[in-house]
Amino acid sequence: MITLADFMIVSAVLFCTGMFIIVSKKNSIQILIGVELMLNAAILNLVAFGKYDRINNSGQMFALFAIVLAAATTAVALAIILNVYKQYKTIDPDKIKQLKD
Amino acid sequence: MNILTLLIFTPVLFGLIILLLPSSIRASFKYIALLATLLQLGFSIWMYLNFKTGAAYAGINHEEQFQFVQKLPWISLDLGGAGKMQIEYFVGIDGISVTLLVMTSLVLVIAAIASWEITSNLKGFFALFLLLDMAVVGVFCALDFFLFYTFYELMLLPLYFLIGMWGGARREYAAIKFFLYTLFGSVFMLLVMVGLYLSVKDPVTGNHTFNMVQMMNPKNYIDGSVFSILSHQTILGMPARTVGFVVLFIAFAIKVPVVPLHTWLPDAHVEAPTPVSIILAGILLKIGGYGIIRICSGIFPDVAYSGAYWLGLLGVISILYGAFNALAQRDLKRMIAYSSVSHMGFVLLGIASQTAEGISGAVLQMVSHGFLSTMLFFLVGVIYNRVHDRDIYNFRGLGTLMPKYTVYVMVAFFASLGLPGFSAFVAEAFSLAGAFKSHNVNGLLPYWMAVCGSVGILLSAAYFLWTLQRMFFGTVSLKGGDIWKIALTDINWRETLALLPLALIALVLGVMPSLVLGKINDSVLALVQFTQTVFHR
Amino acid sequence: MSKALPYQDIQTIYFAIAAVVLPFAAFVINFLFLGKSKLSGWVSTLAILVSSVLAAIIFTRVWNVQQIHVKQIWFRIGDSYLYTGILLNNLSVLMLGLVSVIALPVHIYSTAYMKDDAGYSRYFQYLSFFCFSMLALVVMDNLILLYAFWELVGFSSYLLIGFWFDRANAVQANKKAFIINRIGDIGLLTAIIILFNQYQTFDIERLFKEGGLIASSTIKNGLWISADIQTPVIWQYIACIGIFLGVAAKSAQFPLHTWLPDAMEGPTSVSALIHAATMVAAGVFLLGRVYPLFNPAELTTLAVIGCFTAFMAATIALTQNDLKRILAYSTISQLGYMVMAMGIGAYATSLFHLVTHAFFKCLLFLSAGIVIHQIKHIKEDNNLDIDPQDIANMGGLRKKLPLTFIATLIGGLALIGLPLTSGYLSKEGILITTYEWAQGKGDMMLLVPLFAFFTSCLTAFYVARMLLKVFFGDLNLQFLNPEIKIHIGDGGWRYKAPLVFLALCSLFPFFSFNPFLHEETWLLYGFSAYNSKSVFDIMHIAIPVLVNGASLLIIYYAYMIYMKRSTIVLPQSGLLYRLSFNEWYIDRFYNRVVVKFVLVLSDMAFWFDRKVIDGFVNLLEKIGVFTAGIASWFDRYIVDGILHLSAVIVQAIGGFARRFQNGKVQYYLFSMLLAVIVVFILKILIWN
Amino acid sequence: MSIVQVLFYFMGLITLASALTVAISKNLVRSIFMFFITLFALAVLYVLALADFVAVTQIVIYVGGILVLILFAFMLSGKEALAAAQLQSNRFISLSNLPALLLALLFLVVMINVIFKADVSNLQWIKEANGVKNVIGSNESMINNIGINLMTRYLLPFEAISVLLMVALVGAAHLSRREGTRI
Amino acid sequence: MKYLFPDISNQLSNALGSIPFFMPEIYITVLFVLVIVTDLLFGKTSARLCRTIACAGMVVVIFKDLQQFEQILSGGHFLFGSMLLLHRTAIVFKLVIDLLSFILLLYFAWDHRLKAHKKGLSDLYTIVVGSVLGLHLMIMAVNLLSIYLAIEFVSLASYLLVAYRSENAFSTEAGLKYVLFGAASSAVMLYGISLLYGFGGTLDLFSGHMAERLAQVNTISVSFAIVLVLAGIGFKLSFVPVHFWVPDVYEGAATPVTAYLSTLPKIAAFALLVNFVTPFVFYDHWKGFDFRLVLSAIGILTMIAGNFAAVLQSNVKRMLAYSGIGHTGFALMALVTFTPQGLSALTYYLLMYGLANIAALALANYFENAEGITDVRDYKGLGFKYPLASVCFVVVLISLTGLPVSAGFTGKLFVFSAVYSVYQQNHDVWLLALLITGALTTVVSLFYYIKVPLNLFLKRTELIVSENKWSYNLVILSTVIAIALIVFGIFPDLLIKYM
Repeated sequence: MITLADFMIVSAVLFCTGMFIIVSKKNSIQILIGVELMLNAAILNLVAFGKYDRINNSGQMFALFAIVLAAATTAVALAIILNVYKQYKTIDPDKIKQLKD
Repeated sequence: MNILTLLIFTPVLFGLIILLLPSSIRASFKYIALLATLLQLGFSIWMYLNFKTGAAYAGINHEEQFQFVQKLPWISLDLGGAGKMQIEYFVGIDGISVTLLVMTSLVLVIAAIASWEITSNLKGFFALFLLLDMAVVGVFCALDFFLFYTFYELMLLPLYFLIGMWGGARREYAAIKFFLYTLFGSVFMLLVMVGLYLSVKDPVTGNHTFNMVQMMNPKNYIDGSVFSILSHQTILGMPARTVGFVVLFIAFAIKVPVVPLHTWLPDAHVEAPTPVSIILAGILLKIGGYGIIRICSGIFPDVAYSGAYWLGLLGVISILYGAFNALAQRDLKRMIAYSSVSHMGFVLLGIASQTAEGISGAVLQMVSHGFLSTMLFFLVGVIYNRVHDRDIYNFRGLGTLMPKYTVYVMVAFFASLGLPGFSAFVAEAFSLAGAFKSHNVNGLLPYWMAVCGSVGILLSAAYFLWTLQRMFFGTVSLKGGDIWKIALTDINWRETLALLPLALIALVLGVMPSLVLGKINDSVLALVQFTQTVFHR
Repeated sequence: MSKALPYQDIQTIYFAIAAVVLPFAAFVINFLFLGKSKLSGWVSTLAILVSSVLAAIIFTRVWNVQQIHVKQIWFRIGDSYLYTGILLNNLSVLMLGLVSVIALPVHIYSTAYMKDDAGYSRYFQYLSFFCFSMLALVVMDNLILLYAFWELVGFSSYLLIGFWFDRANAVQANKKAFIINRIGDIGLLTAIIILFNQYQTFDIERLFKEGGLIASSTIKNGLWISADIQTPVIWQYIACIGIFLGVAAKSAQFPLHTWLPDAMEGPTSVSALIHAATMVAAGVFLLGRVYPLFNPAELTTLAVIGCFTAFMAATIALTQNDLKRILAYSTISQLGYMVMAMGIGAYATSLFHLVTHAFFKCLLFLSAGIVIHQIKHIKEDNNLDIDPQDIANMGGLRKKLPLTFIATLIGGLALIGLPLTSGYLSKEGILITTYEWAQGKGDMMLLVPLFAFFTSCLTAFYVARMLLKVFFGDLNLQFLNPEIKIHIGDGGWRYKAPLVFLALCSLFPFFSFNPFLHEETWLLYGFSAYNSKSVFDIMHIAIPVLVNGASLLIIYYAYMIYMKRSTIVLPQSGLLYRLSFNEWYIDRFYNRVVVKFVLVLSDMAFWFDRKVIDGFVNLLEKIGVFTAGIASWFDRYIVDGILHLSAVIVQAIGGFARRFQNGKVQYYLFSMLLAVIVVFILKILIWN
Repeated sequence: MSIVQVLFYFMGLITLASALTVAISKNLVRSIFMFFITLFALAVLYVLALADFVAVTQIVIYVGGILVLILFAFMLSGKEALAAAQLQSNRFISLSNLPALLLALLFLVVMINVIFKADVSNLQWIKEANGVKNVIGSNESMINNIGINLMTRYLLPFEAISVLLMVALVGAAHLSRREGTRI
Repeated sequence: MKYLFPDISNQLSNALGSIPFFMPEIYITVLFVLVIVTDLLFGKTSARLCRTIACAGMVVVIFKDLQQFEQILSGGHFLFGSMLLLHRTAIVFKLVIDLLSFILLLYFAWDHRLKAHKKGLSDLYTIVVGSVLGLHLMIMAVNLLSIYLAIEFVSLASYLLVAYRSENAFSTEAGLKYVLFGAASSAVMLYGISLLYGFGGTLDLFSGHMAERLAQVNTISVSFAIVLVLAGIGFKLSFVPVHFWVPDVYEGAATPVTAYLSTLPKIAAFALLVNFVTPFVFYDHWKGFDFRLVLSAIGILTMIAGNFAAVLQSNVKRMLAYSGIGHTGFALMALVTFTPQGLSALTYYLLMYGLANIAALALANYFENAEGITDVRDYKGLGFKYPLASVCFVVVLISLTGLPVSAGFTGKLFVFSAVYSVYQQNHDVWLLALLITGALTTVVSLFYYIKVPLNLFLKRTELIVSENKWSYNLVILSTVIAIALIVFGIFPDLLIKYM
């Protein structure tokens, strides 16, 4: 039997990996991938708990919606990244810093 | 139409007219403004003449004893569990306000006359001037704390712009300093005001109320509320009522100004144009004193009683400190500004004594200083307009060049330094007498405070006489040479028109202080009695 | 009027009011209508003439007859009422008469003396205003109004000293006079407030009459007890000190006497009226008014100070070369006598000396005025660069100004106190009483009569010196520049008549028909209540003889020095000489120490204001900006703050902070996440 | 240890390993492909959590949609981006990454703590769910269930997300199209 | 599957029954479709038409909102199986949102720079109208799913709006930062939600199980989940410490978009936060995560950080961005009262903040249009050149500062009195700290607000020779708002009694 804690630990590690990626990588697309990892960690949690919610099916439904939303967000984000690339010829967020204090 | 309402809102009406008139007839704006202030003066004199005196009209903590009252519901909100919020348009006057109102109206007329010197952007100036006019008059009439606060804050902005746009070289600095200082005081006043409002219930309607008169009655406080007298609540470990008093006092002390909260004043005065200096010194400082009398000691008499020593101490420090500073100045306007600090110290000392003599003296001092500082600043304005210089060292022997002007200067100076025959003498003498008496009557102030206060009178002689000697006497010698000599013409009829009434009033009040005292006596006695009996022992 | 009075008394009161108000009316008329007119002098003179007639009538009605006191409510403050009223008793009618009678000749004299001055009208405005204040001062029935006019007297004196306001010295002098007077005023005001606090009234009669409030209050166990108030006794002392300060300032007692010599910058006629005869006497008058307040110890102090002042001023007068300054110091000296007399309880004698002194000192000043005026003529006629008041330039004027000479001589002799003059009567009275008073009070106290006696000798010397230098010998000016033209004379009747009048008043018959016994002076009987009863003994003969003998010797001695110039030469460089010539350095001390101190103090206050208080505000502002900086720093470098805690990764932070510069989104993310987790951890830690 | 458990641990390991490779990899293309593996492994984990439909959706949308989109974007952003990606520092534990690593570790520690503190296996609602048999059986398909729920209980989100996708479509199209041209 | 059947009809009738209560949102959806169709049909020239339709539609929506008041006389309604909660406050919030979005829809085209955007504005209107639906959902959401969905909805629209001017580097940069930050925080939030779901076993906040079950779980664990969720909500609210994106994004976005960002999502997020905390705060046995403490602390920090940081700014938009952060902190003060009075003060305050902020940005926009300046130091002496606009600016800033007589002041007063009355009952020192900080930061806020009138009027004009590119519309808009602010300042009960 797979315990819930197992799922959660996997998801926690995944979440932290994603977090590491978003703060350390120097490429907007990689950051996006990091975000996706974090989202997937959350989805894994939802799915794991969803097992005990047969009637409402909340966990799995939420997971579905989350996946769709992630897709939409990614699409928009990529469109923006491409625009940034057009303007700055780079997608390194560190180099895109005209707006600052 | 209620006369007070008329008094308050007449200027705004004229202000709107000025705003709507085309700028092409800007030359007439000053006449419109003057007309507005004259009209106001007429109203206030009518009120003064029709003001009834006697113990039945003492005011202070009896709502029915106020006169010319108008009370309209303004903001009334049902707040569910927290009861109803009751804010009223509630104006009315008692003895203390009526004299200050007449003084204010007259000073405003003088300020309007002094506005002749303004040449740029007349529409804006007079619109702001009249807005300020409304606010200051409103402050003296309001009996609803919310209304009071609204008028109180409403003064800030016009003044900011009046100083900032028409002021001298360092006007921005002065304007901001003034603004921040006073805002600092008033923002915290807002907190106390809200606290009071939530602590007090109108006995008739059972709602929370901003009515200041109700706030003076200990029975109206809800049990267990923050400012309730019986429940001894604390805020951050300090007694709540003390905190409330201190906060309010700081707000008003900034206006008065009391050392060490005074540093905005010299800057603001020096940089402000003459009419604004006049309003600042003549009226605004009195709002501080009025607030301390009506609100600080009216609503927190117990704290005013226990803290009287510190109030008196601050008063004495202000007197001496202001005088010493005035002695060190070489800018005429700055010197007068510091002299205001010194003179207003007497007000604080008188109030702190909590004796009839002291408080009457304080009110009289406010009225008297209102006229005298107006006169002084007007006089500085005269010379500044002619040569755009105010440095005492740059003039000598003006007495020969401008004899009539010198006469007025001497009248103003000697009146200010407390020469008998002028109003300041009676006021200062009785502030001191009150301060001295307080030890025996209520044991609040030690004797030495009165003695130290009288040293302030001595010092005021020193700086005024020094200035007279340095600037007006001796052989003519001016920094600007012959150009100045030509520019420094004696005062014209318009200036005389402004100065003569002031000089006469200073004299008349000195000979017949009953003109003021007759109106305030009942209120002052009621206040003294109220503060001594209602809240303690 | 408060209560029904007999018709005649009401009339008297109206007369008194008229006597006081007339000069004021003259002032107003002059001020408003007679700005440039020469008529103004006569308006003022007329006013004072009527005043003096009225004063004389009042005097006859009140003197030793009755006391009239009326009062009316002035205003109410709180629940206490303030009254204004008139109190006519022996003291006030005496002063009323004295002031108006002295003022009249001065007015007449002034119309001539000031006729060429541009400020003629202004002068008479001031003069009338002064007369008004002074007359009002003496008749007022309560302390607060007394104080008011007390200060107005000072104010008019200020105006008159600075009459020539374009002269720097005059302006300096009037400022000094006013400020020193202000010191006294403050003392007086404090004293009045203390009395008000103690007795709840300002009414002089209620306070000081026999069996009045003062008399019925006691000092016990360090408490000053009156009907309903008890205060520590120190406040009684302070009240006395306050009153003494007032007296000292007005009557030029040590240490507040320095303004009087400087006040001579005003016109000489002004000096005659104000700074010799009337205003300076106001202090003594005040002492007379509040006399019951003082207890014996305080009176003794008063006597000592008076004696010291008299002595000091006399020594200074010895070496002065300015004619008016000599007279000024002599005035101080005589005022010292009066105060001393008050102190020793010779109330009546003191007032008697006040009156006699008023006449002869006024006479002396008016004469001096003529002398100076004439010297000035010489100066202007010949374009000389000299000080017209310097007695070194004078001499031999006896023949040119005969009337003036005689007047001065009478005045001088009265000042010395030689028999047949009024001065003899009053001065001997003081000296005798002083001696009697000192007996039985220990040896120390004998110093007082001794010094008084010595002062008298000094007086003889400097008066003789002055007279000799001015009127005897030859005109020094002519001696130095032989070719100068001299056309001088006593002047018209407006000069002469006042001199004659005053000279007559300075002789004995005006006061007593017995030229040698002061006890028989009518004036003394007016104040019998206060006067110490003295037994007529040998000393009453011995002291006058001794004093006058000494005086005559000294006059001879002076004659030898200044006329013969042969026998004795006085040292001109000794310590004593310098002390005297520099007026005991008191003024310099004030300038160097007191004034400097105040100025430094005020500069310090201003410095404090700018640097500390404003600095504090600026500091707050800086703190504000700094806090703002922190906030934005917190925004930017939040990591630093927290990561610095762990020393292990200090190195990393440098590179890290460099990487995560402004405007980097990852930096923001990092900050956010870190903040979230740190806040969480902190919360957990606090929680448990 | 059942076969399911072994599979779970194995797939969990693969998921985490591939995710870490994504994090470590200096090569962008490689990291994208490792991400691909992660997603697949996750899908298996979903299946193990008895969420078959979610797993399918994961593969269809993530792998088929998002990943392809990312690849396209990556291609479109050209060689410079590729070159820049290559230039990243070679070491995983470089000083510059240290704070990020510490942050992640900090989070991990806290989260592990949270998970164990919560004692998820003994949560009350899970016990209740076990009690009323509100647990998905290992042989049940949830597809029907999801379908019904989507049209009843989750009708609102379902409809709302359509508007959302429309907005995203309009916006993304607007951003990506060239100036002056229409779709 | 079978066990679901009995419930289906129930569920369906619930959904159908909810529709009457869902009319405004349906109208918005219809409006959205209309705008999108117009956009497609008329192509590039459609912007004007789209705008007209959108504005007209918003009026209808507002009308529909008003109608809802009658529907909830008997109390709140759960819609769509507890996905949404329609209650009085929600309607008020929706009205505020719709009113402000109406103003914004008018405003977008008045920015010269946005108008010059080559790809046209019609897509913008589509996105905005769509986002209003998201905002409505956000206001009413009481289910973790609907909360997440609504937040994502609004975020997505916001990303698009920020990055809308794709040819502008600033705009895209801001978009990038916003989207990365937003995606990350939504991931964090989702993780928090997943934990909440895991610990509580339900997505429905108001079901009664949620708080009860969470109360039994270890508080540290629950707190962690709540903190993560709050971080996500805070991203929309822009409170400390999730405010980092605000200044950059506000500065980079087109000014009307800044106006949008600084008001609508923020106001809606407040409604969301209220809904989120309500079940926990009012659950009697709730222990552990102290919402009042945490939100108070956040409020204090936010006020301080926002206001103090704003002092250093000279770019008007950046300054307003920081000040917006400060205002969030202040509004949080009203929220932590958790009383109806506090709630009405909150709505009033937010409406006044929204109006004033839109007007302030519109005026900043006006000067940007007219003189091409964004730095407050360049405003020198313009007060005499553009008197009406400058006076309006002053009035608006007075209101933002909270001085009488302005609506900002009454708003502040209501907030203070709400907090005070709670303080009076429980003597919570945090509330006192909030009050003091609120007062103190008001003074601080003057430091930067005053810069505008200072430069406009007090600094002497350096003769700027440039033609006047008048944009009357903006002045009219801000004048109307300024007058409204003054009127509501004098007669606040015209409005507050409905709040």
